[in-house]
Amino acid sequence: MQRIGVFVCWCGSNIAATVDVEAVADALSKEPGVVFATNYQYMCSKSGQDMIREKIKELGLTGVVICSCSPRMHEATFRKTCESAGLNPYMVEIANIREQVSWVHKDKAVGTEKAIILGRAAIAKVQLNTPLIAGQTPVTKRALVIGGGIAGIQTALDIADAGFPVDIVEKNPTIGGKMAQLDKTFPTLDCAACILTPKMVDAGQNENIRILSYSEIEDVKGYIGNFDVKIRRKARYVDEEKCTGCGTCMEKCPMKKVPNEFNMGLDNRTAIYIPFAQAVPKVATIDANYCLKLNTGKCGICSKVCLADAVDYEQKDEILEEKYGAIVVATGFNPISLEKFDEFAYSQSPDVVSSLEFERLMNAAGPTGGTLLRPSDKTHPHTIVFVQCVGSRCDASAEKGKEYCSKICCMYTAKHAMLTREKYPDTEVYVFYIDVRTPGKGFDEFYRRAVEQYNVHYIKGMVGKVVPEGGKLKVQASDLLDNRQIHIDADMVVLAAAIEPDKSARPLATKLTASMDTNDFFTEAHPKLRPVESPTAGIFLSGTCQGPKDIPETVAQAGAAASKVISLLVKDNLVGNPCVAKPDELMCNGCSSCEKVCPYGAITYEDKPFRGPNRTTLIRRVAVVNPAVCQGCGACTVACPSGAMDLLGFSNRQIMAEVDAICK
Amino acid sequence: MQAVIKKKAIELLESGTVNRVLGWKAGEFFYDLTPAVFTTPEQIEKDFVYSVFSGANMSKYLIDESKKEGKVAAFIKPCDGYSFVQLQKEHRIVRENIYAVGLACDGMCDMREIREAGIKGVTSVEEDGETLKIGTIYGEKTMAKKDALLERCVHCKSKKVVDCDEMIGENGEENRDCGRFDEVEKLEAMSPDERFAFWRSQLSRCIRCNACREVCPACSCVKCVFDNPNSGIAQKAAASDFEENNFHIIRAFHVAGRCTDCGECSRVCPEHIPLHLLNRKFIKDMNELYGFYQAGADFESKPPVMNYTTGDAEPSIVYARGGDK
Amino acid sequence: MQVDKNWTPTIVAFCCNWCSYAGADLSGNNRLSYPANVKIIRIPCSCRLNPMFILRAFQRGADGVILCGCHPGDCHYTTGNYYARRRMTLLFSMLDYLGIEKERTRVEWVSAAEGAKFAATMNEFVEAVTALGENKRLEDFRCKQ
Amino acid sequence: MKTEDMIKEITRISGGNPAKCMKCGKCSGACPAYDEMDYHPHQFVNMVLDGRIEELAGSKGIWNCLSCFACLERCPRSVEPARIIEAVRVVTLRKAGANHLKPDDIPARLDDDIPQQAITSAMRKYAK
Amino acid sequence: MKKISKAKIDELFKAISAKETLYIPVDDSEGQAAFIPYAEGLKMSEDLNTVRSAKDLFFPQVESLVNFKMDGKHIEIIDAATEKKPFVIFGVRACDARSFDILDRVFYYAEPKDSFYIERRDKSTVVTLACNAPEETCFCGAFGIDPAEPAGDVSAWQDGESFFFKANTEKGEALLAGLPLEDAADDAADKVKEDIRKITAMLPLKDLDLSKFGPGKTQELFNDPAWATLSESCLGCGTCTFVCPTCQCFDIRDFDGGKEIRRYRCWDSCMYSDFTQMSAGQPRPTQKERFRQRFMHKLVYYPDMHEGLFSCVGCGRCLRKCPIHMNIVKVIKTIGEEK
Repeated sequence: MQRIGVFVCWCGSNIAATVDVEAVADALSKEPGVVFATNYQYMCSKSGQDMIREKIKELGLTGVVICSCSPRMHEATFRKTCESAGLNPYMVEIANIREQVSWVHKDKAVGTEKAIILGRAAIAKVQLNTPLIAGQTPVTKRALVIGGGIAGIQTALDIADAGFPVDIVEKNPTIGGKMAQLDKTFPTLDCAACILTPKMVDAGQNENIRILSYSEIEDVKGYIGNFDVKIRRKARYVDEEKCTGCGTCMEKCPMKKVPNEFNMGLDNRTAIYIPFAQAVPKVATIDANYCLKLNTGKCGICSKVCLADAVDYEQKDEILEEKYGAIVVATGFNPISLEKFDEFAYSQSPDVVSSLEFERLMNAAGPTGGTLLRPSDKTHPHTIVFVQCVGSRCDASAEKGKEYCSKICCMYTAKHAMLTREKYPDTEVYVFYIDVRTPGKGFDEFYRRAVEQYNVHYIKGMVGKVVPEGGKLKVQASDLLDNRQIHIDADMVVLAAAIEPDKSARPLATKLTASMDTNDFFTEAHPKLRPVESPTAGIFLSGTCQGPKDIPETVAQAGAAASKVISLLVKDNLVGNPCVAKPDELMCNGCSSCEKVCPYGAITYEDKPFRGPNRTTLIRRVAVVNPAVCQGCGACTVACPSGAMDLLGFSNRQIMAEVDAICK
Repeated sequence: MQAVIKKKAIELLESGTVNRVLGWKAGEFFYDLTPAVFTTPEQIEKDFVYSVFSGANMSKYLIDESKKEGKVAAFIKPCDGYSFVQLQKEHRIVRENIYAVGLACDGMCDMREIREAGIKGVTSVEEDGETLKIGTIYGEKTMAKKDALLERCVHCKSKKVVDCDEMIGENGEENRDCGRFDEVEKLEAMSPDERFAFWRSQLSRCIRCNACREVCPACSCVKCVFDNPNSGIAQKAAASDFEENNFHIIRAFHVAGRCTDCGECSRVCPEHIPLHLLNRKFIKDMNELYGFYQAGADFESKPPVMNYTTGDAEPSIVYARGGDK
Repeated sequence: MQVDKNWTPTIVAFCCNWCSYAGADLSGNNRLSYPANVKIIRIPCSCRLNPMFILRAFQRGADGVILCGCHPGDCHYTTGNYYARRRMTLLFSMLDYLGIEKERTRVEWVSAAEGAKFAATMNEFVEAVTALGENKRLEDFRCKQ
Repeated sequence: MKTEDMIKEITRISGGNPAKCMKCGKCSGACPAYDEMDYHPHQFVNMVLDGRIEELAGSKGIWNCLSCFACLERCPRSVEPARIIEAVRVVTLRKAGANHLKPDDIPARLDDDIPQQAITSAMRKYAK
Repeated sequence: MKKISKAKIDELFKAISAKETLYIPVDDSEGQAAFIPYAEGLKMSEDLNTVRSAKDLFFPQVESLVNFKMDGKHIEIIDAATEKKPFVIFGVRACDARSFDILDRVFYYAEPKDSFYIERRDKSTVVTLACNAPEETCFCGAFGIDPAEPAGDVSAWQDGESFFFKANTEKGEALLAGLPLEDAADDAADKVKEDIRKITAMLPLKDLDLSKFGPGKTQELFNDPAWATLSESCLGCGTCTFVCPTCQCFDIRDFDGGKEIRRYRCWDSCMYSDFTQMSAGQPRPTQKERFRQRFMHKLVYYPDMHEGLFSCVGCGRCLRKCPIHMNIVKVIKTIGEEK
């Protein structure tokens, strides 16, 4: 039997106010195996920890139960404490009497009783604990960044700066992401291209960075420090090494009616294309959906005009297999589809545009060369209505948009309004808002400038409908402060569409075994304390894949993710989790049930000699678990009909002992 | 049939293809055949029997037999064949050491059925077409063969031998409309109280003799969890109602997806507990929820409990289904 | 059925470490209360839940057992909850088949962000089990004295 | 009835939840009968939330609502003002003796070509 | 000799059960006979024998011995023995009646005495019933048992109309004394006995020869090579031992129910791989040794210790219930044949 010490924490009044800690310690001191039980104000404080260490040494404790906050909070702390006193850290169990007792049960008698039961369960478990020793695995000193927007670029640059090789996998032909499509950036109004393109070039030229553009993640296996990733390099039908990016092919390509996604479909491009002038890598790509040669076999002009002989119609998708120690997700966002908001006539009139389309219409490199013209008749608009919160802040049951605030729309709308008024002072600009949200350095000042200096009409209210009529857009809206309904004949309407995670994020999350929230944003390991890490070890988050963000926030998070990656990659070895599956080879019958459910391929089989009856030797097929690969999920333990497979730290008997203690 | 099989067995021995033959040995009566290993043609001539009472599924014996020196000949009936393949999938038997002879089969008889028909003191049985002529110490009786069939033969799911080196008789086909789930459906249609009463009346008779487990080809564990003192649930007797339920639920769960529905558990139960109804419930659920699956029908497929699709039914489907009348 | 007014059910909640245990913690953080009858056992993943544990809980006098895990597709170990989903579906169906009240067993997917759902689920489950009364069909009389 | 109970009753009948309103005004922006009303859709919601139900019930606005459901359709928060307005109307109608139309008067007014819903709706609104 | 008309048997059962618990063989839903307490409406099974033997009533499969009440670190020991009530078993066959003698020698007379068993034996009255229709699996004759003349406190016979009773002991006399029975001639059952003996003369196993077995045969039979071949088919289940009226091995186990630990005994089976397992290992490592143990015990070891009395009564249950039809008759016929 173990010699167990029980330490009940008050957590100040957090626990002590609703749990009689003294009674808990007293009751638990009577449990078999318990040689010491006490209570203290803050077990996690230095003096609390000192007390634990002292008692371990003084009483020769072989097990420790701490009744305190959630093990997710301080299990690691107390394990370290005990380890420093010479006790194996896995001889510690936590009874969660704060989150699961004092914070949820107001009645002190009820809370105390439950705390005692949880304490008993922990004691019952410790009785069966065995010292566990963690294994070590080496770290592959290379990082993978998925997504080549500003987030991915910044993360890659920072990791590369620390001297570690980084691969950026970007699904589009060029890195740059959404930021490359923007015109100016708030609140300083500097040009997006001017600040982004140097970074793209840096990334392209950094010897530690390899850009795998036009590529996607096919499969991810392994675990922190040792990921095996398969990357699909989609056929771009152009040899990246040979292409000089001269653009001759684009000039000659006869297929010129391909909607230009870089310009949000507002104009067309050719079938062989470089998305934009500053693309990195500046390499042409053939759009297989439109290329005449690839679809009909006739044409081949680009190949003929290419002086570098870079065009290769026979190119196939390739699968690249690489090893990484860390993976950063930077998959970014997209504006939502506006099809469910037809009251704004988005599909009825080309003059109703989304903000990102408006961004392109204002951009000097955009379809209109930077002159603001109505898409329908290419005339200059004189009245523009901006509608905020389109698809953001919706009720879930409305099933139209997103529940969250998209965060960036207020600011970019102010920017759009301001820029419009600056360039075209003869244009009347109306902004319909629900709230103007400007928390950020210089943000509210920026918004006030739009109102005060640029005379943008901010109207508290919402547009109810937009009807295209006689070349105008009849906007019907409410002005809540005036308590009247207003009607505006507008030339253009700009919708601040909500943003959502890129569609590729959900399948990627499954491959990475990283968790996501209901909106498909990646979940962070801790919302406050570990905002750039995924709960899955070795997976890090950068940019809007984690939640809506503006550029400065994205860059900050990108740097943070990079620093986390670096602190992982500088390690030569990682100490593993010793709570792994362990087969009892005397019981194992080698049926392969466990292998079939192992998501990590951690289980193999071996033919082993065993002593049989009457001095015979039997060769039996038995399961072998690789503890470095096993992540300790326990799927195999249930699949095993013999009960031969067990999970260290969460063994069948330990869990049953907890059940018994709780149901007693 | 017996003559052909004996001839084949002797031929295999004499040609040196195998050095022993696994078969059925004559007993005191015509019906009490015992699985046995024959090593000489003389033994086969004398004691080898194949009759309507050769129902025992002998594939489990191959676990040990296939690990011995030399090749063993085994006669595989269609239902044994599924266990034979399933055991190969589980790496329990060494296929190279077995010469498998598939047998076409049209049903095996059960002494229990004959006795329950009120025929006592049976001393002989003769097959006369569809009728059994039964000699007893109390005079001669007759019985239709179909009424004396084993439960699993009444609802024969397949007459196909999945894997063998040669066939005696013509290989048959699967029959998915064999009605083997009718009894399960009947139970499902009852109210929970009725079902509980039914199973209590059945399982309360369990004497935990382990016959169901020991005969089961899927129960091939080195040591069963119920025998393993370290498992935390070891029990030698069903000392409470719970333990009766527990043993049978866990056993059914452990063989779920691997159980070929050979029906041996029900055949051997000395208390005549319809244990196959537990296994069939799992099979029926798996078929309905995850698509048809027959354990041992092939060498590749994964049992449904070791597989998944992202669109699987939620456990709450159970609340919506059946039994709330 | 005669119901003892003072009787409250014993509920064992198996929570996966990554989502549901964190969800339970979150409901604590947010002070969302649920009945004290609910006692949580932490398991690494919903796929760690052996049917034996559920039966064991009922044997020892639990009146309801609930498994909470990550939402399908969100499993920390990729596939664990998919297996758990099949296993539990089959097990619950079997318990139902044996005439054991199916309402005593439940699976809920609770993410780390769903503290409110955790509390609501537990409130609802306790209510449902309380309505059912004591677990008589799977208890072991030897554990009651 | 107490104000609190009135709010609950309106909420119950409408099936919506006025507390979900984020005061965006899209309902009023969408309303085709806005100018016919003394109180407007977004105000209805707020008034219910505030407990000013008597005042609302006595207003002309609730009877001028066309029940066109534009506000319900467009509301991003699923508050669905049209249902709330309908609930206020229903509560008003259910008050004993305040019926806008006596049952005996109905048959004479029926016209085969009018859709059932329109009859009900029109009687509630105009038959005083 | 006393008698009662068959039509009135329920009255008899009622009269007995009014005073004491009465066990009679009754068919369950699956047609399986078992001794259960009589209650109105229950009909006596017409099967020759119950699936499990009558020994269950004296030596139940599971029996609590002692309980330990746990309270924190404190343990209280509670005797689990409860006072048994007097009871009557009706319809015990001659074979099972003999099994009581065999069990008595182990539990009743030999040291240490089994107080649970003794109390039940003392408080029971056994009413046996002659076998009108023996079956092919019966071989009680090989052990000198006459199914026409069953032992017990009261012996009973039946013909088409009546049951006949004869008390053999004081307990039997006392039982019959208070019952609504008519007097019958002492030879009233002779016709029945004669009929039975005619049938037993026809039984296929009537000439089973036990001369190879008995006291002092250990050396001769222990290393017979046939043990290996016979045991090869044995699955290692416990069916034969659990339906056997004379198997008497038990295991003692603890069950920790949380509030209380129960120490109970339950039947064990020498066919099980963990039978008499010790920390050093298993004295009978393979099924061959375990299989041999069972039959050597019945046919050699027990007779060695009990004046040549075989520990088998020829009830034939194992012949019917063995999943693979390996049984004591095959053993008797095979072992000791090859010299």
